Amino acid sequence: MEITAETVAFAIFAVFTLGGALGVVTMRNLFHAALMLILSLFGVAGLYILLTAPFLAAVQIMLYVAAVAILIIIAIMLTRSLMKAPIAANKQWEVSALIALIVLVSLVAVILQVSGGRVRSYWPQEPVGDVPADSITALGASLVDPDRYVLPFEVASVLILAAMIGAIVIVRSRPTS
Amino acid sequence: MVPLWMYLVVSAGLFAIGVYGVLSRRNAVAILMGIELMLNAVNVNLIAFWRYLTPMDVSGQAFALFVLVVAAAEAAVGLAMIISIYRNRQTVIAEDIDLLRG
Amino acid sequence: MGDIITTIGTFLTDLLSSLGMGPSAVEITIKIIVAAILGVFGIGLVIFTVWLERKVAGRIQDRLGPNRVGPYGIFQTVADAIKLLTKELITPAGADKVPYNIAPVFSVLGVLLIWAVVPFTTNAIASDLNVAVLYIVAVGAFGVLAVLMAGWSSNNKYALLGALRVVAQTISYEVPLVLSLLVPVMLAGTMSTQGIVEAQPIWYIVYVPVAAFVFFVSSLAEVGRPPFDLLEAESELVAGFHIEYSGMRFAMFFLAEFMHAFAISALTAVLFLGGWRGPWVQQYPTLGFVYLGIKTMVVYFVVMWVRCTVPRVRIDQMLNLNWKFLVPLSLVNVLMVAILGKLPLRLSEEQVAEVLQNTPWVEWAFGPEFMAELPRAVLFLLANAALVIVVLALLGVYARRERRKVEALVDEGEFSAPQPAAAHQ
Amino acid sequence: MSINEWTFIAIFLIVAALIPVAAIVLGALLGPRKPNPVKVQTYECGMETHGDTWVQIKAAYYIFALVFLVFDVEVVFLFPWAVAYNQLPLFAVIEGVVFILILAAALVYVWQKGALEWV
Repeated sequence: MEITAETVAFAIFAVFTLGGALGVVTMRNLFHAALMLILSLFGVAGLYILLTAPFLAAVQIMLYVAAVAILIIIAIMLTRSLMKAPIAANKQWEVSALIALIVLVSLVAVILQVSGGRVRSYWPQEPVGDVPADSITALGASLVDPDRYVLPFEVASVLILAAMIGAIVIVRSRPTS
Repeated sequence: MVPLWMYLVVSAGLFAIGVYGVLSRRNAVAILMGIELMLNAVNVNLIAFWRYLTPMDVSGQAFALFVLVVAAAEAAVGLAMIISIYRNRQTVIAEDIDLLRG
Repeated sequence: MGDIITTIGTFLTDLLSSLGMGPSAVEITIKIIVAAILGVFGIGLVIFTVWLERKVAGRIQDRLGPNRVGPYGIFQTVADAIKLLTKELITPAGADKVPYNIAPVFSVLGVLLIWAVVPFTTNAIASDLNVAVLYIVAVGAFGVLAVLMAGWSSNNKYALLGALRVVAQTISYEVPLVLSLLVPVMLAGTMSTQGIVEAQPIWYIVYVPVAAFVFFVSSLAEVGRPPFDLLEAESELVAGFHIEYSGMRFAMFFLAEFMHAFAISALTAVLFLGGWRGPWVQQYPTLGFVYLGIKTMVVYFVVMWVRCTVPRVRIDQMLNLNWKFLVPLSLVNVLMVAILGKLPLRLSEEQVAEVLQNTPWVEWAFGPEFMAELPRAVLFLLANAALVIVVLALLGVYARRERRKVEALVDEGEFSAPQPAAAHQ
Repeated sequence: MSINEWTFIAIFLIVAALIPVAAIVLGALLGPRKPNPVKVQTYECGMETHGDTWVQIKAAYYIFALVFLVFDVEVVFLFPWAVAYNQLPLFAVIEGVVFILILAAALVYVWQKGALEWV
């Protein structure tokens, strides 16, 4: 495979994504872990752009970096987690690493179809076609199309409303003791 | 373009790292961050398959959007529970939260 | 003819090709040059706007403003910049070095990136993204991140609390901001800023003045400009989240704020005031720069005017204004636009031709698109006026009730004067 | 829509980051560098700093972030709807209106519960 601007960009974003993720699970300082999470999610947004899904990339940054990450950082400060967790990993971290490794190996094995010691990738090298220019319009139309996603669309709205009500009730409840 | 399997490998790596984070971290907030990583790995997969196999349709993007909503709802409620537990028990270490063990 | 952008573009392409570059290398080089120009333009502008702001504020408050360095004190900002350059960069003890150093860079980055999607004229936009409106919201995340990192890494209680309050303010006001951004997107049917400008034969401020107002106010709050600068309140408080920053690092936060104020003026001009639109701009695209510049300066003048006249709000008032006024208002506004927009009011070509026959000067002055959109614009304007009247009536009822509450308390002898709600922590 | 538009954003991102970095580096080169223990002390209005920096903050911050998250998620759905708005049939627009009304219900709930009060 020749080196093009796109492969370089892919490599950079993949390093951001995976490096950030490694930071999230290993950093002892939770604030740093949250910043690493943001780096990782930013890398994922970059991958979306390479996959010609700029709408999702913008949403990724707007939702994850600006909303979920801030929620997590505020929760870290509210629970004063920084002082309370001198050790990052628990006693079973070796077992966890093993399980994660097994997951990784089996997923990669499925993706690359290792059979008889021979790597054979049957995934397409090139996409079957281009993304239509009006893909966002089509997405918007399909969200409210009765034959497509109108039910998930409304249910998603109710779900997030229920989640918010639940979260507010939980946070505002006074300590029992 | 970059071949599809590369995206899948990155996503598998992200998922495995998320699994490790969920299983090994002591702090409940950190466990939640691991779950976010796993959900993102799923989204990368959805978008990559959509781009390479059915770019004319919008289903991949729509599914990724719905995953985002669920991830946001999960983070909201999960963090609220962690905050509530912290107020009651003064801890966010997952092993110490053993109320149900009696 | 008369098109600066094409001329320069061709000139640069020829020049670079003659140096022996391949076509893709030429393209990348031009992109780098454009990026450098935009970046320097964005920052260089601040040197001017800071001077302008001090001058205008001085005049409004019956002072002279800067008048020592250069004619009319125009080099005052340059002198300030040189002073800041030679200041020591103090890193406080116990600072978390990496986030502490990244924060000022991010705060500039988040604002500078907005300029990439501002259309300057018919053919001059650095990057015509089809998700430009969401992109503008997304790059704002850099600013929030910068504040959090600065507040956290300074190892200072005030910085941390200040940062959290700034975050609370920014994310709160992002809600009406994004909801009011929906309105031009709905009217234009695209998220591209260039597309939104092209869809405005009649400026959107005529269609949806309420959305323009909500956008402007919530943008002011996003930037943290007076009257929403309660978190750094330079005349009363220490500086909030950037208290531990000095020299050029502090200057970057300062720079970002002024750049942001100007950028939101430009965005208001683009989204609601027709951007580069004006007479003869199709024939002479260069005029677009002038029109956009004038409109931006008008909005920026309003920003300065508000700064000099409106008193600073308290944090509870700031949040109430957002959640109990701007958010409901923008929700109602989006609903109204969604329903009204479906009425079949656009004139057909025959109807337009008929009207234009009687009044040829309209076509000469505004073009046929203007005529076709006119009934829709008038209806939207009337609906907005009705909305404003209802809102003002509701506000009047609310204000009377609040006043009676305070009067009742005073009568009972509870307070000698209206008591401000405690907002300390 | 093309990758090309985003190439510029990538380049601009790098250039826009380099400008403040250059300014700060220049400032570091031109300015003096004489730290001493008193100078680098945390400035908390002249008092000796006392206790941890990570003081207990109140849960109101979390609630505001939560409400913001909810609105952000819903707006993300509304943007593609708004882009498609001009081509949508009336029924589809009403779907969107219902969606916005659910959003309004969220606002009414938090307002009624007093979760938006800053005290």
